[in-house]
This record gives sequence, C-alpha cells and structure tokens, in this order.
Amino acid sequence: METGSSQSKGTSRAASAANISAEAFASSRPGEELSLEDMEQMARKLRRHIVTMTAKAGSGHPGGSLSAVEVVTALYFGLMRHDPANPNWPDRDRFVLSKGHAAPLLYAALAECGYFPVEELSTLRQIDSRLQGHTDRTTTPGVEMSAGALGQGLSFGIGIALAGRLDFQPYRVHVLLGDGECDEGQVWEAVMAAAHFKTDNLVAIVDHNKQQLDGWTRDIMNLEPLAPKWRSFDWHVIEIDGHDLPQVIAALETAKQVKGQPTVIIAHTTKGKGVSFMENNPEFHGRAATAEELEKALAELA
Amino acid sequence: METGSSQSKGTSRAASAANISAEAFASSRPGEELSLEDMEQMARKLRRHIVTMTAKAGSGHPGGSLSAVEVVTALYFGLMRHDPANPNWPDRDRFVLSKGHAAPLLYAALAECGYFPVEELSTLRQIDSRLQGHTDRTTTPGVEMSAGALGQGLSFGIGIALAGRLDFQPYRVHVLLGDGECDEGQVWEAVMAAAHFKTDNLVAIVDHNKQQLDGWTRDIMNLEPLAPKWRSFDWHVIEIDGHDLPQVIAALETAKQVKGQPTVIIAHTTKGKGVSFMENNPEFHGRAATAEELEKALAELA
Amino acid sequence: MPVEMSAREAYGRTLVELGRENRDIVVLDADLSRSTMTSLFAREFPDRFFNCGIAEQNMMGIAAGLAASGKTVFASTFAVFATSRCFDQLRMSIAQPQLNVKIVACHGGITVGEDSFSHHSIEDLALTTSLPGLTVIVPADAIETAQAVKAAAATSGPCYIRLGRPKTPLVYAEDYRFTPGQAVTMRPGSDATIIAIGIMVALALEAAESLASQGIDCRVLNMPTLKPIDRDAIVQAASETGAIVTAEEHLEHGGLGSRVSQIVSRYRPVPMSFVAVKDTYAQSGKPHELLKRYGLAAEDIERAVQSVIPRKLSDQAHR
Amino acid sequence: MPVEMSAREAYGRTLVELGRENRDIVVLDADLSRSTMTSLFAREFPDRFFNCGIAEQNMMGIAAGLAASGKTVFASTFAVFATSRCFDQLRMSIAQPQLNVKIVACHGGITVGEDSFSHHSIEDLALTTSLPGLTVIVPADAIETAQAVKAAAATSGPCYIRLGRPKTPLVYAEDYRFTPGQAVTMRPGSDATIIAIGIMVALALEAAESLASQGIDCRVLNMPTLKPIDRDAIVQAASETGAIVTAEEHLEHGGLGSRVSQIVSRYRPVPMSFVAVKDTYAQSGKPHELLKRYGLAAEDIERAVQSVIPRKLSDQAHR
Ligand SMILES: Cc1ncc(C[n+]2csc(CCOP(=O)(O)OP(=O)(O)O)c2C)c(N)n1
Ligand SMILES: Cc1ncc(C[n+]2csc(CCOP(=O)(O)OP(=O)(O)O)c2C)c(N)n1
Ligand SMILES: [Mg+2]
Ligand SMILES: [Mg+2]
Repeated sequence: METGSSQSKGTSRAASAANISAEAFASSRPGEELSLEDMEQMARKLRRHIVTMTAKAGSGHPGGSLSAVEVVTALYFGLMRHDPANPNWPDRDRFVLSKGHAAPLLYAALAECGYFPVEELSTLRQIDSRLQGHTDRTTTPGVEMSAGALGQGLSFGIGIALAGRLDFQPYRVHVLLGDGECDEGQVWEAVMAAAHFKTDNLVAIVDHNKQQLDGWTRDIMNLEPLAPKWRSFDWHVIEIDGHDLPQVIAALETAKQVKGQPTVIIAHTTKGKGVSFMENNPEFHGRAATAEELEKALAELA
Repeated sequence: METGSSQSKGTSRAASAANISAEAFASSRPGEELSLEDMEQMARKLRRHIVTMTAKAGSGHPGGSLSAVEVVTALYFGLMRHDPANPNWPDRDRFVLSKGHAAPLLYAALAECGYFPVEELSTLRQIDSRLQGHTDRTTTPGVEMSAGALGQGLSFGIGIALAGRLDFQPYRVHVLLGDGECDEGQVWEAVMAAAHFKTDNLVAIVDHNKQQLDGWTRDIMNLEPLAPKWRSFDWHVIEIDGHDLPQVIAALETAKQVKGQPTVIIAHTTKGKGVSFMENNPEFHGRAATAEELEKALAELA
Repeated sequence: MPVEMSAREAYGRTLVELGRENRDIVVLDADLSRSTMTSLFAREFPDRFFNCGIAEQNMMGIAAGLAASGKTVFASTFAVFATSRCFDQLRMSIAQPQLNVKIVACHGGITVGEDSFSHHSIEDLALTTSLPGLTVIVPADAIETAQAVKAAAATSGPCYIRLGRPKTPLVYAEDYRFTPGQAVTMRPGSDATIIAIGIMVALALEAAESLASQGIDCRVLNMPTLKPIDRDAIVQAASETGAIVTAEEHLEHGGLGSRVSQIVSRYRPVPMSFVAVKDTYAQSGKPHELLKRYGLAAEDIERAVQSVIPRKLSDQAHR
Repeated sequence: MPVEMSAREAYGRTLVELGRENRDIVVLDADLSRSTMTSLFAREFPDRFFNCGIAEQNMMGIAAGLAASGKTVFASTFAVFATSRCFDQLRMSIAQPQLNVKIVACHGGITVGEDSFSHHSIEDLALTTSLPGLTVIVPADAIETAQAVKAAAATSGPCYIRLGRPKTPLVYAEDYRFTPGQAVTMRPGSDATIIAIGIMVALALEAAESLASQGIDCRVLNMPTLKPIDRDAIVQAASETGAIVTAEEHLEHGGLGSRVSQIVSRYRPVPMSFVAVKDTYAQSGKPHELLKRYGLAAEDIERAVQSVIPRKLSDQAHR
C-alpha cells in the first residue's frame, strides 16, 4: 500500500484532466466544490466521442453509452482516485463497467483521462485495435473487467471490495449496471451477497434508462418498482436524476458515508441522451449513426 | 380438456388415499372441511417412510424432506386434483419439487397416493430403481420435473402455468423451493418473470427451515427479511407455520383467490421436523440414520 | 430466392409459417427478438410469444415447463447466451427429461464480427454435444435452415440449431430436402474428403474448386446433423479417400473435428487436419477479416487438404 | 499414508498448508464446504474464507474480482455445479481475462454414486477444455492431488482441478512430484497404450496387470494435465505401440478420448478405443456398480485393449 503517495497521484491525473480543484478528489469533500462547468463540458465531449467513434466503426451501442455519460464523468473526472500513468496502481478507486456494451463511453473517458491517445478512439471495433467491441481487460489500459455478457459485473465488484477489505485498502468500487441487465439472476445473487458481506466500499449504479434491447423494460420484463427491490435486499438506496451532475456527485459522496451496507444509486436517465433522434429510440441501442445522422448529432452536441 | 371427468378422477384418488370428504378436493372449499386427523396421520406416515427409506439406502436427505411434510401432505391429500392411475392427466394440478433432494418426501407421498407400490420405497437410490437419488421425470410416475440442481423449479413452473393459461386449463401449479435454494439467481429471474407474466395460477412455497447445507442461512447467506423481497417483486405473500396443517391448507386456498399476481407461501418450518435428534441438525441435511438412529426415530414417529 | 440470405431471416419466416399451421407452437426470446428474428412470430402471434428479458436460464426453464405441458417450444437468443449462459438448465430441464424444446440460436461462430469475444460463440457445439439426448444441427445456409427448423418442429424431443449472423451464400436450391442425421455429398471426390458444417460448407466448396484446378479431387460432405452424426458417411469417406479435413466455425476441440476424429480413430484411422479456431478467443473485426485471421478462410481449407494428402497411409488395410 | 484416501481430503489439507504459507490465498465455497473440505481452511482462516451460498455464478465472479486484486483464489463446489452451472462466468470473468482463480471441484464423474444424474459430472472436462487459457488437471489420486494443488498455487493463471468423491487407491508414493503438462509413464509396454486420467489410472494398471498375464504388454500413461496436453507422449505412444485406449470417467466425447484422437489423427493415425461413459446420463447406484454398468471397470479397459490390438495397422509408415 502506498497511501502516502495516493493523494498526489490521484490529484495529478485530475488536475490534468480538467481545471478542477485538486484537493476535492483526495478528500471526501462533496463534489459541489468542483468546477461543474468543466464537467458539463467534458460530458458533452464524451457524447461527441461516443457518436463519432461508433459512426466511424459502423456499429456499436450509442444509446446505452449516452445515458451514462454523467455518471462516468462524475467518477473519472471527479470522485475517483486513479492514475492514468499507472492503471494498475493498487490503491486506485475502481470502476467496473458491467454493461460492457457501453464500452464507447468508457473508452472516451479513459482516453480523455490520458490512459491512451484520444486518436485511438477512431480504431474502435477494428481488427487489431485495443478498443474491442465490448470491454476487454486484457487489451485496454484502464479497463478493469472483460464484459459484454451481461450480469457479471456486480459479482466481480464484490470480489474487489472484499480484497480491499482484507488488505485494509481504502479504495472504493463502483459498478455500472444496465436496468435491463438487472433481469439477470446473477445480479440478484450478487445483490444478496454484497449485503451479506456488508461491502460498504461497494457502490452499484443502475443506469435506469427504462429501455433494454427489444424496447421498454416495462413491456419486456418489468423491473418496477426498482428501489424497493434493492432495499428489501438491505442495500442503501439513493435515487437521482442521472443526467444532473451535482446529483450524481452528491449521491456518490453520500455513498461514502454509508457504513455496514452497500449503496445503490438508481440513476434515472434517458437512453440516447443528448441526441434528439436517439433519445428513447430502441433502434440506437445497437446501431451507429450514419454519416448524415452523425452530422446532425454533432450539431446538437456542439 | 376433460373438465367433466376431472372431478371424479381427482376425488377417486383422494377417497382411496384417506377417509376424507371427497367433494372438498374438487371444489374450492377451504381445507377445514377435511378430516384433519387423517392428514396428521398421513404426515406421520410420510415421516416414517422418509427416515426408513433413507436409512435403508444408507444415504439421502432426511432433513429437508421432513421439514416439508405438511406442505406435501396438504397438496397431495387435500388441495390438488390429480389421478394416480393417470399421472399425465392433462387437467391435473401440478406439484413441482424444485428442491429435488427432498425426493424421499415426494416418493413417500406418491406411493401413498398409489402412483406406485409403497414397497418400492425400499429401493430408493439402488441401481435400477425407479426411485433415483434426486427426482427424475423420466423414471418415476407422478414426478413432474427432473431436479437436484437447485434453482430451476420455479422457471419450470412458470412454463406450466403459461401453458395452462394458453389452453384455458383450470389447473394450478405449486412449486416447492428450499430457502437456501433462494440464493440461486435463477430463482429471482423466475420471481421477476412470474410477476411480469401475472401467472396467478402459480404458487411458490418456500420451505423456510432456516438451514442450508453448511449451516444456518443467516450465517451462510442471509436471506432475511424474506417476505419483503418477494413483495418487492410484486408477489402476494402469505406467511405461515409450515407444520400447522390448517394454516397450510388455508394458505393454499387463499392463493386460489389471488388474481393478477402469483402467490408465495413462506412456510416457517424446522429442518428434520419430528425426529428430535435431526431437528436443526445440519448433519442430517444429507446423511441417513444409522440402524440405531432409525429405531429411535421410528419410536418418536410412532 | 436471392443468392445470399441470413439463416436467421429464414428462421424467422419459417417460424411464422409453422405458427400458422400449429397452434401449439410457442416462441420464447431473451431480449434479442429483433436479432433472432423471432420478432416476426411475435408480431403475428403475440399470445404465443414470451419475451423473457435478459434471463436465459429462466427462459430455458420456462421453455421446459411449456414443453412438459404439450407445447412445441422454440427458444432463441445468441448462441453464446443460449449455451454458455444456461448450460445447466439445458442439461437438467431440457436434455435429460427429453422435453420438446428447440433451441434455435443465432450469432454462432466468430462471424458475429465486431462485437468481439463476449459475443462470439466458439464453444457452443462442444457444450451442446455434451448433452446426451440433444440433437445438434448446424445448417449450411438459409434454405437448409428453413428445412431443419421444420424437421425439428415435426419431431418430438430437444434440439439445438445453430445459425450465423451475416448473410451468407446459398449452397442449396429451393427444392433441397434436409434429412436429420444424414450427411450430404456436396461434391464427389476420391483424393481426400472435406467435412464441413455451417458457413464453412460454402468455403469448402470454394476450396475444392480451387484444388480441382490443381488436380486434387476432393469430396465435400456437409454434416448438418452434428449429433447424432452420420458415422457411415465418415467411415466411407475415410475408406474411400484416405484423408479427412474438417472445417467448422468453432474451437478445434469439442466440435465436428473431434467427433469425426473419434469415429475415424475407432473405425478407420486416416490422417486428418482440422480447420477451426485454435485454442484462443477471437477479437473484434469484420467477419471476413476474422475468418482469415483465425485460419477459417477457403485458402486455409485448401492448405489443410494439401498438407494432409502426403500423410495418407501407404497401407490402409487392417491386419 | 493410508492405502486409500479421497482426493478432496488431500485438497482440504493442502489448502490449510498453503494458507499458512501465503496470506494472499483466499478460499470460496458455495454451501458445500463440508463436502469439498474447504471447511478445514475455513476453520483455520475464517477471514480469508467466503461461503457464497448456493450461487455458483456469483462465486466465480467474486473469485475473479479477488484475483484481479492480487489474491490467489481457490473456488470449490461439486464439479457439475462448478462448470455446468456457471460456464459463462468461467468464460467471461476468469478464463479470458486470465485471472488467478483455481477452481477445484470435487464429485467429478459418476462415482458420486447414489445422488444420480443431477450430481454426476460427466461433461465438465468437455466444458473446461473449451475455455482457451484454462489449465485442466485431473489428478489420479490423493497424492497427485496435493501436488497439483500446490503447483496450481505456485503458478499464476486460471486452472480447473477435478477431484472425485470416494476414497480411492493411491497410485503414487509420497515422494511423487507432479509436473504440469507432463504425462507420467506408469508402466512401460509396447503392444498398446492405455492413457488414463483420474481414478481410471488405478483401473488401467489393474487391466494392464491382467493383460500381462495374457502376454499383452501394455504401456500405461497417466495424463494428469488434460490441457495443455502432453502431445509428445501421445505421438510417441502411437508410434511405438501402434494402438491406444483412453480411459476416463467422463462422456466419450469432449474429454481425454477426443483430445487424444485429434492428436493421433493429425500426427500418427492409429486405431483407438474409448473407455468412457457412452452418450447417456447415469443413474443412482453404488460407485463400483456404476463403473461396471457404464463400462468403466478394469475389465472394460482390458476388453478395449484386446479389441484394438487386432486392428493395428499393418503398416504405420507415412508415405
Ligand atoms: C447475458 C447477455 N444476454 C443478452 C445480451 C444481449 N444484449 C446486449 S445489450 C442488451 C440490452 C441491455 O439493456 P440494459 O441493461 O438496459 O442496457 P442499456 O439500456 O443501458 O443499454 C442485450 C439484451 C448480452 N449482452 N448478454
Ligand atoms: C445448483 C446446486 N448447488 C448446490 C447443490 C448442493 N446442495 C444440495 S441441497 C443444498 C442445500 C439446500 O438448502 P435448502 O434449499 O435450504 O434446502 P433444505 O434446507 O430444504 O434441505 C445444497 C447446497 C445443489 N443441489 N444444486
Ligand atoms: Mg436500459
Ligand atoms: Mg433450508
């Protein structure tokens, strides 16, 4: 453990990523001290990356990437202590993307943090690219988990959280889940186990965009009411507007204070958020914009 | 569909099994009209079969068989319309034993109903016996599902329930689950789906004996509080003392009246019930009585 | 009929036909109905279609329960999720009890392409052939797919049918009739035999064409039913041509190649070569790029034949 | 050392030893710790033991997360639940990312006995060998088990070790040293080779003994590492003895037999025979009854050798 150096490492990255008060990250002071405007701008930038790189690739999942932009922005450019120069830094806070099809979002954030060059984003899904169609732990710096088969991330997160506890590591673990993904039984196995093991260093975030692949979750497999389900499994539940950065930051800060039980942040979001014709349009779950559509999208995200 | 003949078929079995008012089964009148005493006696008989056949086999699962005796008694000798002479009668009410290791209990009930000779119970777990170590749909008359790998029965039950609805069949489907079994994610997939599909012809019964294989569920994988979990998945929940036959019968009758959602009966039970040295003793989850122990057990169950 | 068509499109259309003929056909999907094309059935028969959400284990259990109640059930999702994700449910709830469930999975193999390894199915045949009682079928094109789906619906018992994602060339004419359990000689030949399944059949024919121009006369067998496999056709090919190359969009071990080699080793040992994914996960890429990268192109089959012929045993007689 | 010992007992004891030496060893179980013998570790190191309840998928995911954080993780349950029940988790969370998880599963095969087909593991080797990057080990006895578990702990990367349920005879002396990836010649011989794994090694030796008395000189190889397999030992056996019989407590397809036959077909075709569970589920019964019923007794190996020898090719030379 290198707790001494951890703060400087964490802040050095943050400082370079955006012009945000450095101490805010290393301490557990609430996010409102950060420059929200810079984060908002970063979020818009990530959205542009998402639609651009998937359009370039000719395939990919823009919808579920766009809905989680604020969550990922708040984590990588705010809450998390991490070091792009040392992706395996043992003290780092962890982000596990369980909904692996949102890889474009994670790649965009990692690139903007400096894990790899931003230009590399244009190689998405191409043969020999480090940016695979779904996240691959073995190829991409900064990617914690190989994903793409839904339902596995929360279990993985519990493992990391337990290891942190065994080693008296102060890191926190964040797992981003899709709402459709919550159909998977393994998620509920993990929900039960995390409460049983009282992993209070673990935060689940559900990107509750109300859509899965075939359409609205209420039509395909109704999840509602979602919060009582997690509560009945003894999680601390926070519900927020997942596109409201201050709410995202506040929720993540609150989670740090919760002891003896894990926290879930149910982030109410809109699939395809930010691009009018992608919003709530199931088609863009798994299809990229055409050249023409891309132009329109980028205009909206300018 | 042979709805006309269904009543006589259902009752003929029941009448032969015990001296119980015949109409009570075919109608949906509550169980208190039955001769409770005969059912109590049948329950004791099933317990004797369970300890005897497992002792004879030298292995098997007495603990979780004994805890569900009243539930199975109420179903096979009370609530369910079924026909031992015609195990595949399409109109029959279904019993799915999801916790397949309680096979001795099911075999005892089926034998006493007349699905096969009672003497056959002594062949349990022997090579070429029709009574396999865990239930096998392909070998034992009256067994609906091949089980033994936990967690699969509720899904199977949903399928039967949906088929019944598609065919306007009036039958009801009962699935018996272990409480430890509820650790399995597939159970929660099914819990979510049954509510989504509104299969109100489906009843889950959790044999809540508070133990799993390695010990108490609260130590191994805490399930509590159990009722709120099912409720949060939009099931109608009934909690009962699972060794109190009138309560079991009343719960099953109540379930029939619940419309638009499935019902779960959480039956609070004692593992190993009825045999003092087996009660709450994890050892007897999966071990049979020795000759000496059998003698003691039978004395207690006389 | 077009020259190219995806197997899953043929599946979707055939399902609708079957649904019209048989009221007992029920279709399940796991939130991929627009990809598997069960959406066509769902649109016409909403009452007999159940979308189970992203819960493949539960879907297979529901399928089993429906089948145990007299339904002919089709359950669809991507091949990797239909097998890897719910193998125990296939084993316990479907295969052992011999229930009438047809698992029709699309997106088999690596021609899934850009979605990368999590979505590539390179082990589904090893898994499904490990289930006693399960019939395993890998159609070669859209026409054989329609036939196989109909044949499955007409027979009681569990069945796995593996389809691909992309549009692929048709190797059969409209009047082709699929017979379960029988190999199909796509091309006669005596110097060696290529046994292929799925999209590799078209590539095998391409390879044989090219080999013919080099004076190598290759037999090409399509082996649509991987289990139960046509043992006689294999033994005959071994006896008559003395060398066998298998070609499959699957790991080398556990699928067609190992099944054929076990039969050959037992009944008629001859040298073999295996065109298959070597022991590795495939990455993102365009389907044709991946076929090339992982050694599954027509030229790879050609090379395999060229390499196996010199190894033919000088004496094939048994003592 | 006794004459008989169960592999899982050796496992439980070895885990405790390892736990004392290495604080980074963490052990998981899925509500079967008294059967898998991880309970011994749990008793001594309660902080480093996590019982995950009856949730094998979640256990494998937790194992992966622990391993990704620097732990050496042992995850145990019955073989069928460790593979069938959570194959996709092995694939996605453990094998592909090459995480340091050792899946040590007991109750492999049909000698599980009376618990019947739901608890018999006859496909776990087909499944686990379908995972690129996963090492697969099947020790022959308790002594080899202890060695294999230590070797696994000493190497980084994912590994599957399959153990049996009953006490079985020891085929090795205390001083035996297991080397990953290497076959062990248990007995020299030139007329045919029996390649065996797990409890079948002892039975193979018994068969070879009996064959020797009939003048048949059988080589016996133990192949503890099924993957990566010792290709050279197999090719050598094919060349030198001209006939191979494999013996495994597993389905005929997908395990040792098909792996060996693929190597033989590629490098040195010779007649083979397979002692394995034919394509069926086994029923309840005593272990020795089941071995006999399903063709896995010493006499079955003996008969297989007798049947394969007359089929030896008169000319093994390659053109
Ligand atoms: C186990 C598994 N089953 C099916 C799929 C195919 N699939 C990919 S994304 C998706 C829908 C996901 O919905 P949700 O979790 O709500 O994601 P989001 O809306 O955030 O994109 C499906 C079904 C998969 N990746 N994994
Ligand atoms: C998938 C699966 N994992 C593990 C087991 C081994 N096992 C058999 S019974 C049992 C405990 C079951 O506990 P519970 O469901 O509470 O049953 P009961 O107490 O009623 O006997 C376990 C872990 C199994 N049969 N299936
Ligand atoms: Mg969603
Ligand atoms: Mg219990």
